[in-house]
Amino acid sequence: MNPADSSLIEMSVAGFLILSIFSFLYKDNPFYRLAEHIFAGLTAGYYVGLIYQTVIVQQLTIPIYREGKLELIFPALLGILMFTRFFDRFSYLSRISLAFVMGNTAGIFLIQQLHGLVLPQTQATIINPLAGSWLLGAVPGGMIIIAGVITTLIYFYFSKEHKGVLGKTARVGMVFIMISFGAHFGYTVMARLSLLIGQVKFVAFDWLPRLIGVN
Amino acid sequence: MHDLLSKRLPMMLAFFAGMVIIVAFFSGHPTLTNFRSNMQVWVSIIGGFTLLLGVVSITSVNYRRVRKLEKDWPYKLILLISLVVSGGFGIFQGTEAGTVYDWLFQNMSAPMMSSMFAMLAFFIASAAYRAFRARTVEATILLVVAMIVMLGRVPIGQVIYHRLPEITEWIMNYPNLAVQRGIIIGAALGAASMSIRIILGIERTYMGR
Amino acid sequence: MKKLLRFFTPLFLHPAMLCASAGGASWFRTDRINSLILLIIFAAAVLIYIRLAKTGRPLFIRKLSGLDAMDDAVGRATEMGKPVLFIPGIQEVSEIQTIAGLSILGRVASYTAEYEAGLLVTVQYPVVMAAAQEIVKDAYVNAGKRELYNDSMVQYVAGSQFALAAAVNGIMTRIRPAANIFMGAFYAESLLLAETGNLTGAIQISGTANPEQLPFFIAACDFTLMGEELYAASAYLSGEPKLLGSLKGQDLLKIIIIILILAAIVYLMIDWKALFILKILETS
Amino acid sequence: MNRYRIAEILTGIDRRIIYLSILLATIIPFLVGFPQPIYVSKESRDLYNWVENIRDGSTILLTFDYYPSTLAEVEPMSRAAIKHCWRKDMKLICMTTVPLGGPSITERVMNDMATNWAVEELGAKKIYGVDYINLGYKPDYKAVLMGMGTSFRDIYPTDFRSVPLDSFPITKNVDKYSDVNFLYIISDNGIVDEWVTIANRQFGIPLGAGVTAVMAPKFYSYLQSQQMVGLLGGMRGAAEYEKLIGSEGMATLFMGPQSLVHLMIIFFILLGNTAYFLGGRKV
Repeated sequence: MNPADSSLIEMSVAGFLILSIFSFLYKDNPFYRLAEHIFAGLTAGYYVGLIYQTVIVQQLTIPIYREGKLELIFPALLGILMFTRFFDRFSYLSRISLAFVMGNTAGIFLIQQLHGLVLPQTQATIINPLAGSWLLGAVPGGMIIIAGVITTLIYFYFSKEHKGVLGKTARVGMVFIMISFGAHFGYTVMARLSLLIGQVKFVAFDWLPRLIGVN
Repeated sequence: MHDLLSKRLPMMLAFFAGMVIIVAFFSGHPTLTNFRSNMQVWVSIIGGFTLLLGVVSITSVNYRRVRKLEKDWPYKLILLISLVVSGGFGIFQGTEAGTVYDWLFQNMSAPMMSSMFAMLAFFIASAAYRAFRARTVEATILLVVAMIVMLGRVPIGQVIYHRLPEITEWIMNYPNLAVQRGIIIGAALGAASMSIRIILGIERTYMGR
Repeated sequence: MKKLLRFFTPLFLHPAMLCASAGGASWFRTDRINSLILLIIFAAAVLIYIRLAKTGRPLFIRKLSGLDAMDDAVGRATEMGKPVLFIPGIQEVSEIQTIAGLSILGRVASYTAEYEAGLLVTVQYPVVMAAAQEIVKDAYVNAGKRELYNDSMVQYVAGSQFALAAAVNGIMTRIRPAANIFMGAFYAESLLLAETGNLTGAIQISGTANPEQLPFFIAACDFTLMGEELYAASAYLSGEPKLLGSLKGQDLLKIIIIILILAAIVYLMIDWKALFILKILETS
Repeated sequence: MNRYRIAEILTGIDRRIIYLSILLATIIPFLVGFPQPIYVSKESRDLYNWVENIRDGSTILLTFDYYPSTLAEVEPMSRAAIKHCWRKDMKLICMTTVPLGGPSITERVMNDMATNWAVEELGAKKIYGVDYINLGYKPDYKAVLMGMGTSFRDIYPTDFRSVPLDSFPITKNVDKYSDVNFLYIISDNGIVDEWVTIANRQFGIPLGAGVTAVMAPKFYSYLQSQQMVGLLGGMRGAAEYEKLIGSEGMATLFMGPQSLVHLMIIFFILLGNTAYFLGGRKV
């Protein structure tokens, strides 16, 4: 939202809905439920408008009429076939389109994972363990990376009981994993708080002052 | 016939589509990559219709509730009205900036969606107090690192101890990186094996069987 | 029709032309041969293990500590006379994590049937509800405790993510389950569920493959199955060949990768000019 | 009063008191101001330098891959990125892979920057179709990313306003990844993985990303493997970028409250654990 551009009415609509959502913090109440249902309705409506314009108009009507790409009628039919799942008797027909999409997705996915992740990530781990950052003393960064990757992989290795050397390695992996999850935790907290700050700023410093005429 | 349409044809299509991608990738010949590109247009169009499935089911569920005047029906009615208004303007007036559709989104949907997630900040605060306990060695390491990172990534951390940002950066770039990489490789293998099963028709859970 | 033919021609042409010009640069990208080799090795590993699992060959998978904890939790619930609460995530049944969660539910249900402890399952989608009822019923029938089962053990809590969390929190504070088990796809509500569960003093066991939620579960629950462990647990419990086989195939690849990394590093340390090793893995 | 009693009192604090203290912690720094020295991390600087070294007037693919739920975190990144690119007179091809809100957010941010910021800072409006374009959304992001490798026009026959791409100067000679110089991803979800593994790995286009803090830890792995040239993590990353381009905006302003609420959360974790240990490690 860019408050400078919005009228007071627009801001008030937004502000009222924001407060209605936040009222859930006190407890479940009619305002929250109202906002929740408006939201669900608008979301579904958003999809309707979006799909109509971007798919029906832009991907089907325009190419078919202007460029004569008649073959595009087939994906449209396959798309409509998806709706057979609402009719028990014919629902099996939706599998045809679904399988086509899933096959395509699986093909892309497979290449993505092996070519785009496994190979380059493995390659990037082959580094000189003695080079790299000596920051924080003692152990160079390269060694940390190699040890961390390998022990994590071992932790998620399920074909052997975690005993003996394997168990010790997995234990080290566990420590590494917890460090990383700690970082994740800190980052997630940071993210949620940022969003709150954004909303609070809008309500308390953009909308309310204008509503009561201070600004 | 039923067996052909419900089982064999879908499996053949999944195999065909998956193989097109794989073969085009390893070949790189323009004929194949163009064919692959055309196929993506098809998939994208089908994908559009799939998004509408959810809309159809939400409409029918709520319509039934309103018609039977079930508990809370006024809310469901409001839901349906919001849907029709937003969708109707989107179809007849368009979706670009300046339309009613856009107005509804910018001033109603967007602030509400932002608030849903902003609410989590309060929940995190309350959980921080009640649930995040150093009950095991693992949880202790996690919490200590989390606190270092939380301080290291805001300006005040730098004021408290000037090397905190560097320490945080080190944690992110070495131990964190290593673990994320291990997880990425493991998850990639899992996803790849799933993809192989789908292409070969071993995995058919997505078809609802 | 002509257009349609043009669309499909490459398919029919392709195998013949590939053979005709095998080795020609235009029909095969030699720079991607490393990916092809990886793909072949991996596909072979997965398929062979699935075949082995189908023939009934026992494939070993280590037992995960979270699973033992689940047995203890049910035992404790029996002693306390309080039920066990189970949530198979908040996703549809098409999500793999939900499927994994449901197969773990089968195990939990057979324990609660055996020990005659109470069981309560809350779900967000009708299809998941039907599946969960089926699974729980099966478990009770197999344990010879058909009379203890009823459909209301699985409750359908509709609505949005936060509405579900609010409803489940209500259930938790009212009936105070002895154990809460969260297995499946969880999102932002993980925090709310785990916090309330913690407050009611339940033993909490969780598992999800959504990495951003894992830290919250780890901090607030007694045991957590992290990422792949969730899938491993479901393969272990369901014993389905395709899951077991895939897991073993993935494990084999992990070992190959570890060995490759270590060997390459050692070789590079001996001879720093041997950078061709990195070239072999170069992707384009 | 024994320690169990203290623990009991501490655990009995109502959650609404906690909510209120968090609310105050977000408001107060806005009123009183807060120290904010910003330390610029290497990953942000790398991204900045990479963009800085691209030839002026190049074409950049800029994505708006985020939902309205994370606007506060990522919109400052989009704005900072646009400022940086337009100062170098770059052409921006904008798109989104997010159905719910993506195209509308793109419209709003781009139009606002083109008409308001560009006039103030650069002295002239940026023109739609010449300096920037909004391609909008198309379903099935995997298919979209893959298809765009061969032809943008196959996937996007028109822009978001249903006008054919050929009628715009900006897209006249641009039809695949290799026609653009850089891929600037601003995202709040896992789509970054797809950009990395499809656009970068299979089609060789260099890429940098601004992501929410929730996603950021994962992507450090792509930095070291050089699958990504730089990374902005969350509001903090946005603030760093604002500092680098010398234009302090929303993100920098928000660093004050961010500092104070972090302190609050840490305080609560410590207090909760004190109660836990005083109470004999029982809940």
